[in-house]
Amino acid sequence: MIEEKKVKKVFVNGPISPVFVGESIAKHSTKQDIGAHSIFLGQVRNDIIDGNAVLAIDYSAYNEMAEEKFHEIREDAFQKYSLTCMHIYHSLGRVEAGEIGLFVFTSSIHREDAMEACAYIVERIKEQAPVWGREVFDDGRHVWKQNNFKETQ
Amino acid sequence: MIEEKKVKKVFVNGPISPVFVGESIAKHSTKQDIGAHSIFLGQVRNDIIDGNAVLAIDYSAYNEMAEEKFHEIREDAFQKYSLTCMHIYHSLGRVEAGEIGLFVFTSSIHREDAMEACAYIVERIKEQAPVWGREVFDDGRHVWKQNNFKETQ
Amino acid sequence: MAIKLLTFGQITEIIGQSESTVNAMDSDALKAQLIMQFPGLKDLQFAIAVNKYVINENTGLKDGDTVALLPPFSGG
Amino acid sequence: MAIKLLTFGQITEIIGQSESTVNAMDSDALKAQLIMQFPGLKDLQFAIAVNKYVINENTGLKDGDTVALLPPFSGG
Repeated sequence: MIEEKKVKKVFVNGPISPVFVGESIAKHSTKQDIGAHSIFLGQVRNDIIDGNAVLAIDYSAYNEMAEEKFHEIREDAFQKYSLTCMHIYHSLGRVEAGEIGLFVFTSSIHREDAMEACAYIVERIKEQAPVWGREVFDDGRHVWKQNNFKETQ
Repeated sequence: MIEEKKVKKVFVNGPISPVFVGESIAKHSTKQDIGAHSIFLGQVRNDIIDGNAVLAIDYSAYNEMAEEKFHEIREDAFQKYSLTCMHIYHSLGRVEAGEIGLFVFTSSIHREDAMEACAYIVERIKEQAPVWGREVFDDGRHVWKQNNFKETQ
Repeated sequence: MAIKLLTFGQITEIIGQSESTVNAMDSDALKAQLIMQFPGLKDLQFAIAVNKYVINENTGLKDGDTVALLPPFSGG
Repeated sequence: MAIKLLTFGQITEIIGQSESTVNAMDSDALKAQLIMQFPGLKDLQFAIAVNKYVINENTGLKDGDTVALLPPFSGG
């Protein structure tokens, strides 16, 4: 039960708004030992597959397992890198082309930690988080996306 | 003269606001071939040096040379990485502890390019941009900052 | 041996429901039985999680376990 | 040989002005002459840019050139 309480909420319904990203950055101005922020944003591409354009990605997840996996990734990143702050947000549901579905935000005293941790977290999510994206086409059909990833850790 | 026109404005007076970062992100929602954004933000730390806390950094630059150097870094990054977009903003003048003085923003189809280019640009700026930060202390004294950097090509 | 079976993504489309109750001694038996029932699964790559942990070898199942069939991830 | 001399950061504090006109045949002569005039420069590390390009060896100067003394950078 105590374990459960430590799990930070990662999933948000629908796209992550640029305004939310700006607000998240602003909240860190009081943490004056931070020297560097690194941010990764995953944006939905309107890829053309077999002549049809992707309109949106509809994300679904194995929520209980994903929340535990995000927690594990978070703990591992704090262990590996000297970080002041870390935030991970992932969309569920429909995210239109041009909208943002992943927001990883790391902060540290010196820039190397924030930048390396951010890349590490993104790779771990792509490789290990039980999340699926259904690419919806303009002709109504869909395909299930499949990630490419480098092996991490 | 034509050369000069291509030089994008990098310097901004005073801190870079989180709202501006959010607005910059929002502008990319129409570029639907983008799959990944990488952002680096340099925030002023309230370091304690010899018992006195840094209140702010006052940035100055050799403007004409810096603008040319930023242009060169931009061209080199576009050459080395497959990027859709790149934006660099650097503060001049006073930036308080907790405020942002550097904003590097790269976008690409696949995540590796945006992330690697962002780190590359940050290193080049720290190493090669003729910009100086005067750390102002709470007791009125100041020291001139000096960057640590890895050698980049 | 009532096992809770969860499926996701493309696998749900093949099986027709995302949650069901099945009986099986171990994960290999469950997989074989599902492929028999839903031949479409045969050509799909998927991982199996037992109680939220991905397993890499045959694993015994007991009453109340939750088994999830996980097609290749595509988050992020 | 009127050379425009620009200084920055800590060097401006030592020299007392950020822009001035000086006379020198080449960059080594200019440097020697400035260190003589402003002994505080001796202990400072700085690079020299001629017409916005950092030089790594002694460089001849001509009328109208701009020479900048650049203390270690600390942008970003």
